[in-house]
Amino acid sequence: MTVDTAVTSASGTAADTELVQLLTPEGERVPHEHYDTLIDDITADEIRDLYRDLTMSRRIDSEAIALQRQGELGLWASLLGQEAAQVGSARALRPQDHVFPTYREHGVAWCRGVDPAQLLGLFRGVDQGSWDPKENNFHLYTIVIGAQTLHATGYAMGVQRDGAIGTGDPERDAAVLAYFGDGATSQGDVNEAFIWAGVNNAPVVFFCQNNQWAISEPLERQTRVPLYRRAHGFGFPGLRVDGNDVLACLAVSREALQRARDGEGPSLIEAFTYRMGAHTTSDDASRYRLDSELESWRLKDPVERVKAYMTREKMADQAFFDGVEAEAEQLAEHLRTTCRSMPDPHPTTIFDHVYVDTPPTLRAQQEEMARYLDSFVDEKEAQ
Amino acid sequence: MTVDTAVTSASGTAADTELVQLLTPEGERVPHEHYDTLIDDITADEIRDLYRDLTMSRRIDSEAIALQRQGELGLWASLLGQEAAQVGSARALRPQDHVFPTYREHGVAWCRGVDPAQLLGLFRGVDQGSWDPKENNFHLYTIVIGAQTLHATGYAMGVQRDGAIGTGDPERDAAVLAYFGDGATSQGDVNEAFIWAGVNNAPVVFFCQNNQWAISEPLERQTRVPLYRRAHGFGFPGLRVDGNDVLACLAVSREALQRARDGEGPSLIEAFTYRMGAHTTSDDASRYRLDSELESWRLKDPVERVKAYMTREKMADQAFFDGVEAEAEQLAEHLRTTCRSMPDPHPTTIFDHVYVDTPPTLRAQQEEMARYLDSFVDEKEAQ
Amino acid sequence: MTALTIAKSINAGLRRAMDADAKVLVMGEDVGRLGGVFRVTDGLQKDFGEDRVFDTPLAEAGIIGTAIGLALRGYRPVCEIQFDGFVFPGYDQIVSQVAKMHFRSGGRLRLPITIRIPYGGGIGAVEHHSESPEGYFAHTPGLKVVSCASPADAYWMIQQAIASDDPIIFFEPKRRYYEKAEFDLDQEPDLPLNASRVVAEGSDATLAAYGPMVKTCLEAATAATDDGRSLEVIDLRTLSPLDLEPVYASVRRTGRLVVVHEAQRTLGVGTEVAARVTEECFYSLEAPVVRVTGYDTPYPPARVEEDYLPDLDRVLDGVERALSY
Amino acid sequence: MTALTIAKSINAGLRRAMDADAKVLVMGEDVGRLGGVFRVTDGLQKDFGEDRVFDTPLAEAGIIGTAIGLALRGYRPVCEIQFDGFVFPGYDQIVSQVAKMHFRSGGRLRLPITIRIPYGGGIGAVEHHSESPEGYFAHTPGLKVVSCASPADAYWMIQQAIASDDPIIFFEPKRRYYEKAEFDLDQEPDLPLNASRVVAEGSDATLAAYGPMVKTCLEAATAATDDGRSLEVIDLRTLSPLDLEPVYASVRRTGRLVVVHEAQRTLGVGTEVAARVTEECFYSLEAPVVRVTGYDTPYPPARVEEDYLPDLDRVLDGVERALSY
Ligand SMILES: Cc1ncc(C[n+]2csc(CCOP(=O)(O)OP(=O)(O)O)c2C)c(N)n1
Ligand SMILES: Cc1ncc(C[n+]2csc(CCOP(=O)(O)OP(=O)(O)O)c2C)c(N)n1
Ligand SMILES: [Mg+2]
Ligand SMILES: [Mg+2]
Repeated sequence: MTVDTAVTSASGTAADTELVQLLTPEGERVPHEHYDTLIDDITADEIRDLYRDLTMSRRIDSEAIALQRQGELGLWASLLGQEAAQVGSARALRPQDHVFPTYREHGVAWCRGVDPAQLLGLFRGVDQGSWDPKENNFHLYTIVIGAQTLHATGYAMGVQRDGAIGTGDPERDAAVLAYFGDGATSQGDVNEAFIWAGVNNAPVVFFCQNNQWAISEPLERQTRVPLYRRAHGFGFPGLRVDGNDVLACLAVSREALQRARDGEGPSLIEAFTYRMGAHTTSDDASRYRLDSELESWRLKDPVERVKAYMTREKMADQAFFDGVEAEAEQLAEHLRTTCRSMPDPHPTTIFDHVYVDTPPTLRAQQEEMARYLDSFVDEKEAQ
Repeated sequence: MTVDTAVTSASGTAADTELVQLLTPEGERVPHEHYDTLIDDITADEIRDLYRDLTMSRRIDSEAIALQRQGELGLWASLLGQEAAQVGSARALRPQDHVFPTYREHGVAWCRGVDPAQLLGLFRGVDQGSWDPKENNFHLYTIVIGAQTLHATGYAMGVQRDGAIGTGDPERDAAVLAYFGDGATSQGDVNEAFIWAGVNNAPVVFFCQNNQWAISEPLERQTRVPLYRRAHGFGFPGLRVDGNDVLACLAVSREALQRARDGEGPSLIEAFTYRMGAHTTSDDASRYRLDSELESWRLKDPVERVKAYMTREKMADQAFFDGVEAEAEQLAEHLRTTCRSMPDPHPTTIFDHVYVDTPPTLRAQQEEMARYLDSFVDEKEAQ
Repeated sequence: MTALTIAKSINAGLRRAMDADAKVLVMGEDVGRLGGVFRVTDGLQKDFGEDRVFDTPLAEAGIIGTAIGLALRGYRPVCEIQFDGFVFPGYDQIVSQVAKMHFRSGGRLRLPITIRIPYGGGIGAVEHHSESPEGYFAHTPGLKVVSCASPADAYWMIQQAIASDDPIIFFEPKRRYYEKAEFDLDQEPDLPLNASRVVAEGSDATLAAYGPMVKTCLEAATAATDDGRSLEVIDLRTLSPLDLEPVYASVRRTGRLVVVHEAQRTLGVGTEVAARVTEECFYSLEAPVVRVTGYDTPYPPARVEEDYLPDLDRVLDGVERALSY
Repeated sequence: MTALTIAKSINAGLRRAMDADAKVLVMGEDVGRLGGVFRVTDGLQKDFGEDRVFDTPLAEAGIIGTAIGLALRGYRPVCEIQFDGFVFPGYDQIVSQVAKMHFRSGGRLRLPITIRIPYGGGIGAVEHHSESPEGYFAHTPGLKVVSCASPADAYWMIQQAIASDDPIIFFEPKRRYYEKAEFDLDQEPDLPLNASRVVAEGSDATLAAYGPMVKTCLEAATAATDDGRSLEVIDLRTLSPLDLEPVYASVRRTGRLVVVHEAQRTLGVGTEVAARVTEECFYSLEAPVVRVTGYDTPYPPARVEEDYLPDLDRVLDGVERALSY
């Protein structure tokens, strides 16, 4: 067969894979003919804000891990290493855009204005997502891998039907941003989302955080060619960006989201990044990956590189960094106190929202449970 | 976004879509630097055999339609127009290769040596596939769209594990051929099959008969870019062939199957063809498509073009054509008599093959049914 | 009064729902120009446009998954699954997303989605085209599952389903699509969506059925009068939640219940009916609840389906077993 | 005698099956180097190689679908579904292909596939990680569904499942994975795969359970002796086909049955048990069969799961209800 012989490496090689990068791991700003234009309005203030977002995201994460260790949370899925991918893409959003996250987008939640303490309930086991998705246009976490990409696409089809694309009104035109991981690209649902988006030219941006691992499975178990290429076969553009470079993530996301808002259809962004921690607090990554890999990615740290950049460019002094640190500490304190004071739900509340219109048979079960629980109180009182 | 802007037509244009063709609709042999080498061993005898296969396939089809009209079959899915795609690909197979068809591959079944009368049972409603898939390495028909592509891929992974690829032994090395339609490409299963095949470099050839329609839905409802391109994003080659050109289908299938047998992995062939009939005998295509479209495809008839070629090249005379016609008539007669004499299964046989090891509870239901049926006999006898 | 078939009644109901609420969408395979393989959506695309009535790519997970997104955006999608046996590729989206989104969100999100499924056998079809998968949905908390049995119910229930803020799995008795009856299109329905109904009164035994088997049971009841048997027939209409009060009341009088469905017996909806009726009417029951159902095999080839499916005789046989226990 | 946990017993059983038959494969997400998230496949890839124990791409339809192909080629795949709630993307391949291939082929094709599913709650997990979907499979003709409750059964049943020429859905009680017991690895099992077993004898009432609830019922039986109650406990082991002869025999003596499972009540496996026992033991039953189960809600957040799940007290409460009916 003569056509496009397969590249047999999922990471690709320098020759065939353009990685959009605007900030080197050392914090040097690399010029880019095209993408520079997408961020040339960014002020030093905004760079500082990005740094703050990155730091706060990381602090949310480390505090949650600590809370898990202390037994306050049952589980936590760490975003460590993926801060730039999340903050860069999320800061490209407008308020009217809608986000469909996985279970790891704590940094995106932060940028959307969700109180990070609200993220904890799900991991503590007191709820399954306590924030109002409509308040910040940030949907609930989705745990079934890939399912949310179809929801995002359908939502985008709704945006289309509402006439909220291509009007040129910056406060009206809306895009949808769907997050998912490298592992998720293997799910039928995700590929069907690509198909629906392509066929309908839906205003959705697929943002794949390729953190190189799906629990213990390296990228090679999901694909033998770079993931961003998947898009072309479905009829829309795809590209790979340095997922540890917040500026590059911001630039490519701005472009893709604007494309969507303008009615030009979907795109796929593969943010090439790394899961620095274990899959979740239940996982033991030492069973399947080498420390050396982690070490090499430590040198590409997404927060450090912005700090280096800012220092190099004299955008911030120690007082600024200390200020952010102090703010992060405050946030951590907020998380600790809020988390510890989260009450367990009353058992009979599990019947309240199975349906909007609760059937009598289910009410009867609720009463059955209530009577049963009361019988212990009675017993106790009797003693 | 700068990368690969989408082509927004599912059919593609001449410029961007190479269609492999070796025989024009008028029956002229067009030379092709590469693909000629794949069929240069074909003798006039073999061309005559291909013509015979095409004619027999068409005759099976027309007879089955007639049997359906007479009430002997409940349904029939016509292959009319797709004979070349089926015969060309199937004749590229070796005996040890394995085929996973949809419900329309009657021409492939013919080429594999399945008695065409055996295809009728399913459509008559007396069985769900009565041939032995192991006998001719031709799996049962699969009705759930796309499901068989995963079976094919798994089977190919088994071939790999058996060491039956890449040995160079032409009687040992085996490939798997999976058929599916244009509509099927939207199913998650088919895309997962692409992923598994890519990741495992499995010896499977995906043969998509793009007949332009999925029941009433034109290709544009499944994709906005040519389907063969899908393969590249999954890391293997894909190409489009003139699906009404038996020689071209043979050539590209030979190459792809040999690639698989050699251990070089999967490929996707998009056979660009046309469903000349309704979706099935239950369908009324006049509700959704124009006669003019059908007319334009009639000029590309896959059987006529081989006949024209043979006549032009003096490979066959009228006696030959009459002979094939007579043989086809005999086959039709065989179909008619076999079909009409196919007995209904005895009702209690439905319990026999639910399990290899039938549980007593199910045997009890079988006895319950038998007793119940007997009660009518008793009643009758009592009268 | 208008005489309509069940298929046409659903069409009319869809039409009325779309007229009443611009957020109602119809989506699925071949629902557009073709009007669906059973023509239930006939003419809707022409009248309401391609934005509101649209052919989707061929994938059921995609249909349900994008309907969820549309619902989250404020639409009320009506999804057609072409045949019963093809709902399973969309099953994950139904049981893990559609059924749970309201619960997951603590009541904040609603998914007013109607999933229409033509179901059941008796039409001489090939594999996967004659199944009765309602049990798989009735076992799933968060879904409401209904089935209509008459043109009037078809007309009203589809509108009630679309108006419901809970997701509804709407099972349509495909072999009864072309049965016709007169009813008044404007007379408001006498029952809410999730309620069962006595469709024939009787005193010797109770028959409970839904969808395609309601007619079979009514015929059985008529036939039984020849033998001097008076059978009460209840159309369950709602399979989840079940509304068994009318069944309890009936069984307390008759002492005998035969529950009838096409689906396989084990863990079919009739099993739940049997268990609950036994719990509620233990001392009234003169015999165990009899289940007259499909057998525990895959749906068989068409030429034996008449023996697989309950028919008038098998229903009466069940009644005899209940009466002679 | 060796003391092993349930998890280690399954591991040992897999190992023995792989030793005995080179066609046995282990496949799924993270089953290779990681040894599965519960370490049930720990060390197998190291010992049997990457061709026989392999990590698949992340998609359950793909896992089941390719396992079908491998089985058609002569292999005996053992698929791991990582958690109960993630089986649904593979559901279509299971119910429409795995369950029906043998039937479809008129007995010519066999699919000796074992699908392992760690299931059930009580481990404080997030959504989709604590469900009990066995009812969805027990309702499906063509599948055999089993669940083990002890290390010895875990060890033998997994081997019997792999040796079976019928597809087996193998439910593993994940919250009991680390419970240990002594047994003799070489003593042949006393029961075939699809058989239930009396695990404690008693005379006042019968408890029927499976998987994680067997232990709960045994504890309840022990606790009940304090009140002078003698409870018989039956481990069903096989959920489809059900083997209820031991239950019938027991109920004929005790007159009372409490069936216990974690899954939601409506159309849970206990419903079928209740219906059949009522059919078979109508005149022996002193009270309707009591179902002590999860409620008809989605599985709730972890901090309330103890109230959702049947525990010793709820089982005893069920027994009281049966006895005082
Ligand atoms: C359908 C489904 N199957 C399996 C799982 C279990 N699981 C949770 S996370 C995960 C890996 C996901 O990998 P990836 O998509 O790369 O996202 P990441 O966790 O790396 O962010 C798996 C297999 C699941 N949640 N859903
Ligand atoms: C999962 C599933 N959904 C729906 C159907 C109903 N159906 C049968 S054939 C068909 C169209 C298939 O189109 P395509 O894949 O192009 O194959 P063709 O019939 O054109 O050969 C549909 C929707 C099905 N068989 N399976
Ligand atoms: Mg990942
Ligand atoms: Mg087609």
